[in-house]
Order: sequence, then C-alpha cells, then structure tokens
Amino acid sequence: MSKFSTLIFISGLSFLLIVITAQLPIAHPPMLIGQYIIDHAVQDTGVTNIVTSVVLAYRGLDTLGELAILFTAASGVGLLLSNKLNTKLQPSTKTVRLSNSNFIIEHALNLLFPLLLVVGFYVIFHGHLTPGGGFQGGVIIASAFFLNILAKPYKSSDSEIESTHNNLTIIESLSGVTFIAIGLYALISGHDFLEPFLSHGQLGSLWSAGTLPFLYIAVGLKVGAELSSLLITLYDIDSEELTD
Amino acid sequence: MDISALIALIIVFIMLSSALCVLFLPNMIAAVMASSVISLSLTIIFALLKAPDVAMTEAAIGAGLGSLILAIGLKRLNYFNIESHQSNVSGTDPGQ
Amino acid sequence: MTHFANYLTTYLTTEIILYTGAIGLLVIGLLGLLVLKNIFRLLLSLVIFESGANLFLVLSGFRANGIAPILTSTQENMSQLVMNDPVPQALVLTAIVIGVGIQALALSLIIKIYQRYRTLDMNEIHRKLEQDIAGISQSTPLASQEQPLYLYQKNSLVQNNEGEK
Amino acid sequence: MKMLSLLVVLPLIGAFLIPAIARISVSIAKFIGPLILLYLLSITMPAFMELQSGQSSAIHFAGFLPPYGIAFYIDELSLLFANIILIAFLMVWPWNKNNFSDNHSEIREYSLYLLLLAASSGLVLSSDLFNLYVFYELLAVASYGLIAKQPKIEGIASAASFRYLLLSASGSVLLLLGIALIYSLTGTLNIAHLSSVANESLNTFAGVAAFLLILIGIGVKAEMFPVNSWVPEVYGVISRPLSALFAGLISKIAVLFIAKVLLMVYQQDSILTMILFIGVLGVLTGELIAYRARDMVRMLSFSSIAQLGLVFTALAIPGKTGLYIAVAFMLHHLVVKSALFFLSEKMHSNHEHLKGLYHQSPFIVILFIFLILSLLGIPPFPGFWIKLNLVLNLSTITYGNVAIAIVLLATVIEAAYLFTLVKKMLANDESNKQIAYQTGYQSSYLFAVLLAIILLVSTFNISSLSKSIENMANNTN
Repeated sequence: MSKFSTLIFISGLSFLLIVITAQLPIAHPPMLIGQYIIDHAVQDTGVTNIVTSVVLAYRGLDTLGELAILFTAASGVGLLLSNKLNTKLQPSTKTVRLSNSNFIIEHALNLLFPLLLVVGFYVIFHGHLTPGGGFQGGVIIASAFFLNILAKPYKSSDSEIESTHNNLTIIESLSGVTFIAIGLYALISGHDFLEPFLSHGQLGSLWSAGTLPFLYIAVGLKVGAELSSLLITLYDIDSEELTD
Repeated sequence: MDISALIALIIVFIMLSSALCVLFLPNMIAAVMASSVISLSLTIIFALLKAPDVAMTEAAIGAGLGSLILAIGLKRLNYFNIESHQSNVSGTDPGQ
Repeated sequence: MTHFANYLTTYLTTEIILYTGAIGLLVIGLLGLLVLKNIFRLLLSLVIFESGANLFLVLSGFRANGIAPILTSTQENMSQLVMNDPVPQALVLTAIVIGVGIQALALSLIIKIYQRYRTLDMNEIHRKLEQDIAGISQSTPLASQEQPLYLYQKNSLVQNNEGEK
Repeated sequence: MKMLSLLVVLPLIGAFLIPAIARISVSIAKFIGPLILLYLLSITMPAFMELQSGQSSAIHFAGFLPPYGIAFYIDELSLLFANIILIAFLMVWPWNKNNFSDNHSEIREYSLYLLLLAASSGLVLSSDLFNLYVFYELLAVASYGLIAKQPKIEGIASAASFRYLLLSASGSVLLLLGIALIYSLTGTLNIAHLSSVANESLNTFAGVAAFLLILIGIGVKAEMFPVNSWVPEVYGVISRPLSALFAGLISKIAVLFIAKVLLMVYQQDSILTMILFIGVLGVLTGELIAYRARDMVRMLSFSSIAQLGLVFTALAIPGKTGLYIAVAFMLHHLVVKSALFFLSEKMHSNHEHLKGLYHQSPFIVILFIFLILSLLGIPPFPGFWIKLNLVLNLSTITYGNVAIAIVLLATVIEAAYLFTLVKKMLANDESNKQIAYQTGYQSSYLFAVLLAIILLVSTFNISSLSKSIENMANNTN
C-alpha cells in the first residue's frame, strides 16, 4: 500500500516538474549577468576560457568554499576511518597486504604513470585557455598516484604509507594557504579579496590572465592531494574488517 | 529531427534505463557500473550542450573518481563478488 | 505518418529531450530514496538525484545555436558570437565537486555503520539506533560505554544476508 | 569594512593550516582556533559598535560589482549575528577535552569546528544565492563529520549522522534545483538584484515552486515541520555543548537564510499563508511529541522544533514586522535553549531519575525554572512580550485567528509537560538523589549561568531592547 502511494506521489511530482519546465524560457535564457560576463570577461581577466574567469574571478569565493568542502569531506573520512585505535586493540589482524597485482599491471603502470602526470599538469596549466583546469587535472593526478598504490600494494610498508600521508597533508595545507594568500595579498594591498592582479599578458598565451593560472595550480595541487589522501584512507587494507 | 536530437534521444534513453538498473539490479557491482554509465551519458550530454568544462569534470569526477570510490566501498562492505547476488556474507575474504 | 514525423521534428527538440532526461533522473533518484531499504543503494539514488539537478542547471544556461564559452583563434568578431551562459557551467562545476565529497563522506559513514550493526537495511538500522539512543539516555550521559568494536565483532560473526532484500 | 571578509577567510586558512602545523607541534595547533576567534571578535565588535543605525554597506569580492560578482551585505542584523556566532563558538570550543585517544582525531576536530565557523559566518553575510548554497553545503558536511565523531559511541553516532546526511543532502539537491529554476527564470543570483526583477519573472507558478524547493531544502537545517525527523536522533547522540550549538545557533542561521529570500524576493500572500501553516504545524507537532517524551534531550529537541515553528509563524506576518518578531524569537530561543542544553549536562537525562534534584542542587532547579518560564512566555520575562507581539500581529492576517488558537493551545501543552517535570524535580525522593545530579563539565554550567544572566538583564531592559531590534529589522534591506 505504501508503495502504491509512493508511486502516486512520484507521478504527481513528475507531472509538476513537467508543468514547471514548460514555463521556463527553454533555449532562450534571460542571461542578465551571463551576457555581461561574456562581453567583459576577456578585458577584465585576460582569459580565453570564460568559464575559468567565472570560476576563479567572478565567483572565486565559491571556488574557495568548494575547496573547503572537499577538505572537510577528506577530514571527515580521515576522522572516521583512521582506525589506529582499532588496530592496536586487534593484534590478531595481520598486516599482510593482499597482493593481487601482477607483472603486467606493474609494468603497464610504469609506462602510464608519467603520462598521466603530464596530462594532469597540462590540463591544470592550460585551464585559462582551454577546457579543463584545476579540478579536472587534480583528479587525474590523484588517480595516477592511486593507481600506483593499487598496482603495487605489497611494496609499500607502513612507514612509507605514513610518510605519504605526511607529505599529502603538507601539500594539501600549503596549496590551500597559497590560494588564500594570493587573495589576501590583494586585500592587504587595498583591493578586494581575491582580486586578480599582475598584468594580463598576451591573450591566449600560457603566461597570461594575471594570477588566475596560479590560483588554478593551487586548486589543482589541493584537489590532487586531497583526493589521493581520501582514496588512500578509504582503501586502507590494514583496517579491512572482515578478513579473519 | 536533426542529428543532435537523435543522439540526445538515444543517450537519454540509455541514461534513464541505467538509472532504473541502479535501483533494481540485484548485483551491487552491476549497480555501480550502471551508475558509472549514467555519468558517461551525462558527459556526452554536457558535450552536446556545448559545456566542455562541465563534460570534462563529469568524466573525471563523476565517471572516474565517483565510481572508484563506490567500488572501494563495495570492497569494504564485502559486496565485491560477481557470482552471488546474495552477497555481503561476513567472513569471506574480500580479495578472493 | 508524415504528419507524425512533422510533429516530432517540430516539438521534440534537443532541449526538450534533455529536460525530459533531467526530470527522469530527478524522479528516479527520488523514487530510489523513498522505496529502497539498502543504505548503499540509497547512496546511489542520492548520486542520481544530484546528477538530475546538475543537468537541470546546465540546461538553464543553454541557448539555441549557442557555442561553447571559449574564445578560439578562428573567431573574428567577438560581438557577433552567440555563446552559452558561462555562469551555470561554473556553478555545475562546483556542484559536481561538492557531490563527490559528500559521496565519499557518506561511504565512510556506511562503512562505520556496517562495522557497528552488521547490516545495511535502513529499517533495521533505524530500529537499533532508536534502542541505542534510549540506552544512552538510560545510562549516565558521560559514562555511556559502547561495547568495544573488537568484542562486538567476535560475538556477532554470524552469517547475515539482511543487507540485500 | 573590507577586513570583515576575514570572517570567512581566516577560519578557512586556520582549518587548512592546522593539520600541517600539528605535524610539527600539536600544542601550537591547538591554539590556532581560539586565537582566530579572538582576533575576529576584535574586528567585529568595533565594527558593530561603529555601525550607525540604518547604515549598511557591501563588501565586494574579486573587484567585481554585485550583480556580476559575489558580495557580502553588512548591516546591523548580519553583524549582530556574526558577533553571536563568534561568541557561541568560543563557548562550545573543545577547550580541554581529552576524549580522543590520539591527537590525530583531535586535530581534525579543531579543523571541522573552524570550517563550521567559516560556513556560519558566510551564510549570515553573503547575499548571493549560489554562494549561500556553497556555504550551506560546507556547514552540512562539517556537521556530518562532527556528529559522527563522538568518542565511545562512534557506530551509533555514524548511523544518526548518515540518516541526517540522507535527509540533508536530498534537501541540498532540492535547494540547488530551486536555485537552478530561479536562475533560468531571471538570469541572476544576487538577492538584491533578484528583488528588483522578482515582480515580472518570479510571480509565476514556476517561481513559487522554486521558493518551495528552497524552503524544503533549507528547512532541513531549520528544523522545519515535515523534514525534522533527524532532530531527536542527532541530539540524542551528540554532546550537550554541540547540541546547544546546533539547536541554538545553526538552526537560526538557516532560518535567516529563508528570511532573506522570503523578505527580499517573495512577498506574496500565497507563500506567506503556506509559511504560516508550516509554522503552526511545526509548533503543534513539536509540543505534542515533547509532551510524550520521557527523556530530557528528546524533550528539549522537540520543544526546539516547536520554537522554530513559532519563528516561521512570525515570518508569515508580511513586511518588516514579521522579521522583527522572528528575530526577537530567534535571539530569545538562542539564549534560552543553549542555556538549557548546557544546563542539561548537569542533570540526568531520564525524567524518572530527576526526582529530588532540588534537594541535591537547588540552584540548578531554580535556574531551570527561570529559563522555562521565559520559554513558555510567562510575564514579565522576555518570552512573554515576544509572544504577545506575535499574537497581536497575527490577528491582522488571513487565518491568523486559527494560528493564534493553535499557538495558545501549544503553550498550554508546553506548560503541562514542563511543570510536570519541575514537580518531579521538586519532589523529595531520597533514593534518587545521587543519580539526578551529574558532574558534567564545569564550563558548561558556567555558560548556562552566563546566558541566564543575559536573559535576566534583558528582562529589565525589555523596552529599549525591543526598540533596537525593531530598528534593526526596519533597516535591513
């Protein structure tokens, strides 16, 4: 009976959504602020990818908030799944890592790893010119490092994992602080927070768009480090519960 | 009907049917794979909508990272076995 | 028959089809959130629900005959270009990243719940949670002790299939 | 004025830095949070004092003017709440807790508190719909982490947190959908800009639907009527100071978000009537369930749902009057409910075990009675004047009389269960003496006393206080 009422609710809701959608100006949006940004973004910020100018300049505070959310999620995962206490209490769980890797995977990885890194950094560095940027590149870098751990699980000892965590934490912090520091520099020198400075340079060249590429590099490093540490924490086989 | 509308029709059909698969397929791995198919279809749709940045993000984060996270979750919840759909039996080695 | 084909060509434009897709995702996601019991599947439905909203947001910036909001060297006259609205695209970029963060956090919560309750069934978890909270309030608030995890696991190494109905 | 953007930025930088500094020295990392709080207070307090009545200004970000870039609006109301947030975080800051066996978790907890602080300040100050969404999500994600990490009851807390996450994240998706609808109808996100185009674009069915979606989305945090099932579960597992923060502060911030959108963009009769019904239903259900509760925390959390229902009822009154009463209710509930949650740490949670508390510790019971008298609205305490104002103003609007009847009925129910509880406390029961009184943190007790003193002082200055709140509401743009 409850399923029946749910179905009625759902069909009513979809009808409502269709009615609402019919009222929208489909394919002819009003673009009150969008048109202004399209017209002025190039003079204002010196980018060719206008979405980047929105992400980093017009709505830079959103991006900072977004980085903070990702950081919060990674902190939360670390807070919940750091089973240091557990492993101490459970001497029976062995620390032998599962080695379901093989020769082919390892050597394919050796080939793939630098390639992935190059692609990731390319996407980050060209964020103001072509589609892509810090987020996408950061994910690619994170996946490159995570593949490394997936393919060679038995080669990394506990101390190595610990030092990886240390390094990741430091990269995470420093890149986040760099993003804010670029913004704060503008604030202290009498402008608004996150206001782009430096000259715009030649439109379309790699060194252009003032501070925006630096912001994207900071975003890329932060996203990469955060997602790597998140994946490593989630994947931590040591705290695998049901292995007995 | 122009070509982009035709592509959109096919993609939307695939997307919605895999969304139903996510909800009702008994095997969890299949469900996660179906959710990854949704992300891939969304990538194509975003490309159709002339939003290359969004398409790249959806491909990298939705289809790639999201599915990876879900797959790791499957492994830690002992859902990672292909044969039995009555999965999630405690005491089995997840690595097998 | 030709009449029908004409009808399709006039009204079944790309935007209409894609709006249908977005509404479909929203409805299916909400359906999953309402009827399903397995918490892992609830998470999957949440992801579908989010995707629907994201698609809706991108569609709100789509213009007929618009091009991607990126300048290329082949474009001559800036003012002649009809570009899609860049703002919704930037917003969706943010929303997608937020979504994946929540997904990871929810997953770690699910793992934690599974360690404690050995089940993934929402109704059962809710029932046990109510009991546990009542138990906390019965005992003294600061000295409330949960049975240590390792003891709990040893005691309850029973087969359970409750997670999947 | 520009320095006020530090209210968001500085907590974020602190949160990012804490894990890295903790690798070098844990003891330095512990002091970053309080230092940031104190420094921010030293900026905000003078700014609040110097702000002339009726004066307001905007902080721009990245050098772009408001409709195109993001802006913070600074007026008396937002600055007042910014100050309250800082003080509240100073109170609930985990000063000397040694709950966690390892530093690692403790450090991450400090980060989460700072992120929560940044999100709260951002929500109060920002005037851009999508920016508000981002801060709302930050608030939500930080609170999932904080709720789930309760020492010793981690599994239970995770379950409560997950159920909260499902509701709250679904709400966030609805909020995003509402924002998408508004954007496709109007093409702008700035609230002030929206208010100028609302009449022609948002007066449609789709516009109202967008508001409904936003209302349901934020309603989850604001403990609004249909979407508040998380409240007893979450407050049942988290520590009392954290409960004080969530019930006292975070819910108010969410209401402020709704009030911003409602007051600036949507002043339509149909929407106001809807809000009235939601509020009244919240009051009634909250009090009825609280009446049946046999547990202190449960009772307090349902009474908090009812009180927020009163806030929504007040928002249904059109114009600045509604905002004035709602703000007064919020401030009153913030003080009283936080004090009650702080105080409840000294009491046993179960009602039966509270018998004879008076003979164990009379001062706590007297404090408790004082707080609930104001909560109920007994003259001459501040709660009475606010409720009187609400009832007088409700009589002027449609369905107002029904609302008045229900609000009065709910007050009677509330009085019934609160006085039953007080009777139990005053009973002379020798056997229970040792159980009723708990040795909680002394600091919580201190804060409860402090908040009660604030309430007492405001009782004597009620006329000047109400005048200044009214001015504040009238000057909000």
